Amino acid sequence: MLPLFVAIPLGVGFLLPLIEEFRERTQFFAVTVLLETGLLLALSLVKFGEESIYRLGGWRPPIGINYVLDGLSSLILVVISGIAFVTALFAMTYMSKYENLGKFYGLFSLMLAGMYGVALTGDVFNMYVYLEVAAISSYALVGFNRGPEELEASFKYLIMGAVGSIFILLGIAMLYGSVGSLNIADISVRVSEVSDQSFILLSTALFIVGFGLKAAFIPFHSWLPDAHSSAPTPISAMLSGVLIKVLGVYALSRILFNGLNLPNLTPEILTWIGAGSMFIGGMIALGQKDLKRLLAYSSISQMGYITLGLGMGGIFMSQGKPAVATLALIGGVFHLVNHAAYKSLLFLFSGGVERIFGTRDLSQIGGITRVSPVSGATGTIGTLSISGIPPFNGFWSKLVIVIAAIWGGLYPIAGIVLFTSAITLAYYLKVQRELFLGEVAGEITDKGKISPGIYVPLLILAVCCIGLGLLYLPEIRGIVLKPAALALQEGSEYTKLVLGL
Amino acid sequence: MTGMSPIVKTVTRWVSPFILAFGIYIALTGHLTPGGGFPGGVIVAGCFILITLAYGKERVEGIFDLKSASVTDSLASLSFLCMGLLGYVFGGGFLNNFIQSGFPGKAFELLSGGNMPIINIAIGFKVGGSLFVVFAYLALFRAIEEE
Amino acid sequence: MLTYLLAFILFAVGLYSVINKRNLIKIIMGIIIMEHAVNAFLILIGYRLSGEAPILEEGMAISEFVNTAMDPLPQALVITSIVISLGVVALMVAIAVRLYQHYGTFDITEIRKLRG
Amino acid sequence: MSNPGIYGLALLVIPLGASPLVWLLGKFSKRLRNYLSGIITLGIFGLSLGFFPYVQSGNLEFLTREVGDVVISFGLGPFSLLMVSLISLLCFLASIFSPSYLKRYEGELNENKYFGLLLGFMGGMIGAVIAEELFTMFIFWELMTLAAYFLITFEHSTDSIKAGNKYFLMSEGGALAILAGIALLWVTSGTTQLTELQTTAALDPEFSVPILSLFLIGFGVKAAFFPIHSWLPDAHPEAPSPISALLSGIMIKVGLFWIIKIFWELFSVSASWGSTLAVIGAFTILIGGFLAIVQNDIKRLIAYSSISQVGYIMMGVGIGTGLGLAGGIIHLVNHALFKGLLFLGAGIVVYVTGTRKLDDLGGLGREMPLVFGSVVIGALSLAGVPPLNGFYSKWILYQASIDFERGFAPFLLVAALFGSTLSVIYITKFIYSAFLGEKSTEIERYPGWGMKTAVAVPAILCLGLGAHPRPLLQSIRPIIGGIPVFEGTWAAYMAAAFLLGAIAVGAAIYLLVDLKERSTRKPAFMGGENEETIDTERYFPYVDKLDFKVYPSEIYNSIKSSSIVNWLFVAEERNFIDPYVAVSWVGKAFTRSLRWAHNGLLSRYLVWVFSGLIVILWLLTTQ
Repeated sequence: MLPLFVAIPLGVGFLLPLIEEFRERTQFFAVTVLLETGLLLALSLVKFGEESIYRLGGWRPPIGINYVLDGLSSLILVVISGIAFVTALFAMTYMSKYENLGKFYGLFSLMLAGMYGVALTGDVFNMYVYLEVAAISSYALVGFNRGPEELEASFKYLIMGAVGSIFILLGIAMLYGSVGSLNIADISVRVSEVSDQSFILLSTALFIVGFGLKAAFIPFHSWLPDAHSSAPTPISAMLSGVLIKVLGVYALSRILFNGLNLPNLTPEILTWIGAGSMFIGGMIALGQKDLKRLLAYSSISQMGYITLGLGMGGIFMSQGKPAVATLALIGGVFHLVNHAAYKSLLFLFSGGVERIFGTRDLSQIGGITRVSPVSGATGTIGTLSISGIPPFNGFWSKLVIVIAAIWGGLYPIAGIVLFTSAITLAYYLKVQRELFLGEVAGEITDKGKISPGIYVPLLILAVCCIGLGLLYLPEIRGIVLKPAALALQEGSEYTKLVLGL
Repeated sequence: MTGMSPIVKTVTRWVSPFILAFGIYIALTGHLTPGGGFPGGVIVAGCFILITLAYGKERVEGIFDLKSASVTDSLASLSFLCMGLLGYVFGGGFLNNFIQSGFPGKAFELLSGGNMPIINIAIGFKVGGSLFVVFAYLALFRAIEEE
Repeated sequence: MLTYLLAFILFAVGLYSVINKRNLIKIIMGIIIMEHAVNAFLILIGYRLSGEAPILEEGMAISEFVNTAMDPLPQALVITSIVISLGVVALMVAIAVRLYQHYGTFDITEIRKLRG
Repeated sequence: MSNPGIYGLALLVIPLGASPLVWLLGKFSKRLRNYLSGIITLGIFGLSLGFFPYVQSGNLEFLTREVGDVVISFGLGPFSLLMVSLISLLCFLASIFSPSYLKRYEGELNENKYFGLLLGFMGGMIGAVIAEELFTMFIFWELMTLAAYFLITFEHSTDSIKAGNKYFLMSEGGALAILAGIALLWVTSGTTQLTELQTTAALDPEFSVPILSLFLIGFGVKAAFFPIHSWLPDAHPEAPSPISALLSGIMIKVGLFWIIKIFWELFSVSASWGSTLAVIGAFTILIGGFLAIVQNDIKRLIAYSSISQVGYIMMGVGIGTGLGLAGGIIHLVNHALFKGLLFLGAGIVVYVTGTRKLDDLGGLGREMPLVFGSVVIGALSLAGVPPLNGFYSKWILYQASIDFERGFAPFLLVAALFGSTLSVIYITKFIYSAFLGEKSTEIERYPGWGMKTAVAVPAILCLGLGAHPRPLLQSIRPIIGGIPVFEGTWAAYMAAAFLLGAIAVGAAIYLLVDLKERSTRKPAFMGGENEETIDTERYFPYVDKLDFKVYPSEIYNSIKSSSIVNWLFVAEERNFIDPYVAVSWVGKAFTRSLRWAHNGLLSRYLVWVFSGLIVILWLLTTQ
């Protein structure tokens, strides 16, 4: 079953441009992609919680490529499919005025295929290939509108992304040179037997920078605000919602936790990078006037939370505190899921705002709650979630991270997390002040365009934002989040699963 | 773009069939010797690019225009995917060699790779098509600028 | 070791070009050089002194092949990475041409609408 | 009621459940919505009164659920029950006050949302008070903060949004401090349940200072003592008046409630903590009082007065003896009553005239005698005039500070006494300029019965609890463990009788000796400053347009310009003592420099990437 996750979007991705060569059928493309993502969502939900391994081409793992489904990757699959489904639903109405939709949806599907591949594969080089598939599609999608700003953003994203990919490839080369294997599970077995650790450390650094570029950690973040604010809105939602997580944090933690067994100081570096991204991203977001740019900087900040949670988990693992480590990892994974939900919500919401007012400049618009109560309400839910106000979901994951930090004795980290939470609230209150409350400002271009096609996805995600808080409950947490955290924590289990030792 | 000097044209006319044949050969014997779909496809695309450069793009458009190139591109990738899925259906796994399940195949025989030659051909078409598409699009930019 | 150094120097040249050059095309070339440096490095990893190409020839025993041939895996990786870099470079050039149409320049320091 | 615990949960569930119901119901019938919210709040009040007999002997726990490591626990103690009844009483007053008050907005705003949020706010506050587990408390605490934010910004005006944002941000900063404190407490003590904390777990001495200071700051932001008070004078005036009454009347008390609960009920903290609190309280009394004097906005004046009164409560709590706690808690109850009353009164003034500026007001007393009488009772109670309830609690506080055996105890006493004087000064300003003197603004509309009831009820309670404080003393007995011993004598009934007698005699003289005929009505004349000495040109350039104007502000301007306290006013007006402004200034500067660094230059970004790589490499290899 597992290759279907890659095969279906790959097939759709090649089919749609082919059909477009003969006939432009906008609605057909949209419906196809919607069906595709719906099918994948159903598939990932069916597969959820299963632990299995798939040998591609029938070759045994250390030699052949294998796909692994464990707690973490099944969670990631659900996140990708869920966000993709909602985004496709949104794009059906939102993108209908654009041209070349066959290519758009084709690239969208290819990006999906790449992400699924990264999430599933158990082979470092294969991960690189899928990563590039997703990344190249996203480069093209960012510049899809072909305006000067879009192209500029796309070019900068492309150059920085290419540099990141080169680093990753170099890291893979060094890893292969010293370990002699590309299979993540096999690497974890062999890595401790290598006498000269210097190449492994070098490749670790390269991985952190390379995947960090994709994940937009500070100081590798500078492409993100340009790219995410210039892309078409559904793509922004996909990029911020899942792409940076899957290509960046997920891939990095997969290699570092399961493959390299966290070489020395790696978790500390991750933690401090996370803390820095969190704080600095938040501070820059405070000064933004463009709604989407603000959201993009806030993504950097929120990615910091996720990285911080995972890094802290690594620190506690190396200190021999498994219970706290599990909690910290749960916090990171939980925040990943939550951030996917509310950041896509907010990006889709910004698309709605752009539809209503014709601009995203916060200083020119206002009073959306009166113009469109539904988008106002969903947007408010999104902002409250991301600011970490209970009972919305963002609060719970931040709570877990804070408790883990304090429990493990990392008080400065806990302080930074809490302070950043206040900063987050500050810039979203700015959005509230400028956009939600207050008098209606700005020219309302076409209010009628806030059709069900726009606000139904917003409503779905808003419901998710409230409902995902339930993951905090221990029973549900034990089913959904804990396997994901343990997949990272118990590297030997992963090895056992893949190599069948 | 009316093409280049007669020398180039003549050489191209002599050489291009051989290049094409060589590309096809590389793609077909990919499972036996170094090479395979990708180099083969590159060589095939190189042949068409050579013709375009030498004669101008009007000459090539009769054989292999932008549209048919991108159609080839998509169809080839789809057929690659189909091979994978057929392996899934008949061979028990994605990309499994369902035609010839024994391992290893008989060395130095053309019809010994099971589905490998078919996949190589698909890749060859894919690479050839997409490389030509890339070239043609960039040439298109150039044409727009010159106007 | 000298060959590793060669790859490293190549990488540094690409790096210099990417960071220091203003022209979009030169930046793209820098990226290409860096990619090739990495590819060369990958090839060198599989290199074995006085080894043979990893092709099984008629009459060659499997054990002999294993003992003399170089590691073919990096070569397979390199060909894949070349394909990928081909795609990336094609996209880069296309976007650079488009950018030129919009801005009328290849100077990256003048293409700075997005900031802050 | 064999098992009253089940009914206890109703205190929380009914308002929270009714909140969306009322919101939706309002779409069909406004009248039904108003009645329903009135009935629900009144019902909760009645229910809470019914619980008093059950908590006299001890705490009443009615729900504890443990789901893995998540514990949810609710219970009622004597103190929390007192808070619940206060909350529900004030919410009841607000909900009968609001329907006519909202007419001010003439259907421009979503009234259904208002009522829904009101009940949600109430539910949040009740939840935050009756929670017996700190994380549970935190959730409801945040619900309260959130509902209050939407209520403060209800008018959607620029000022209200700004004030609301300031309030929300500061509260959230406080809430994060609380969260850190709770997490630290949980990690060090292993539990967050109040009952367990009370009985078994002692505070880890190593962490007691951080935990307690986090709690003090966190709850202190809500309680609004100096110097983290700055949201209050902005938020209170901008909120709709019934909401101001709720904010000042009880929301800040919820903060105080938790300070009292954590510092005295859970951990009997050392004397130095008490002294710190007492000194903070004393400073808050003085600063709040001084700042209240100079205000020109009715609601802002009352808001600063709230800060000052919070100082009294803090002082009493900080003294920490039985007497001090009793004084603090009784003052808490009293302040809820009279401050609710004053804000509702101010709301009526705003409703009637459409302005909040004291300069523009005057002579409303004759138009609305009932309201005037009620507000005067509230004002006198605030000023601590016997036999009203405010005097009673202040009296106990004076006693407590006399008994306090610390070097700085005289300072506390002086601060409390002086603060009382200040409160007379500022509240006279309010009464005088709004209700006395000549009428200077047109009356747009007259208050309805709901508004009148809402101010009359607390006025009666102020009078009643001042003259007959026994029920209140009874109810706080289990909190502090016995009725406090007075050293000085204050017999409430006797005093009330004497004072009322004196008033009667005075009235008789006034009527019999025919002073009424001989008395002349003079222009405003206050604080010993004559009409002639007033620099009218300076303060009231438009004075000649009105042939007669109230000049009550003159004395206050003199106070304002006196050099001793001048720096305080300047500092407050220029936001020098506002931590919010300081933090946001630093943040803005930092943000600006970061934005400047992102100048769109690709090579600069790439340099960051490579330097990042080098730093990471260095970190990884040097260990």
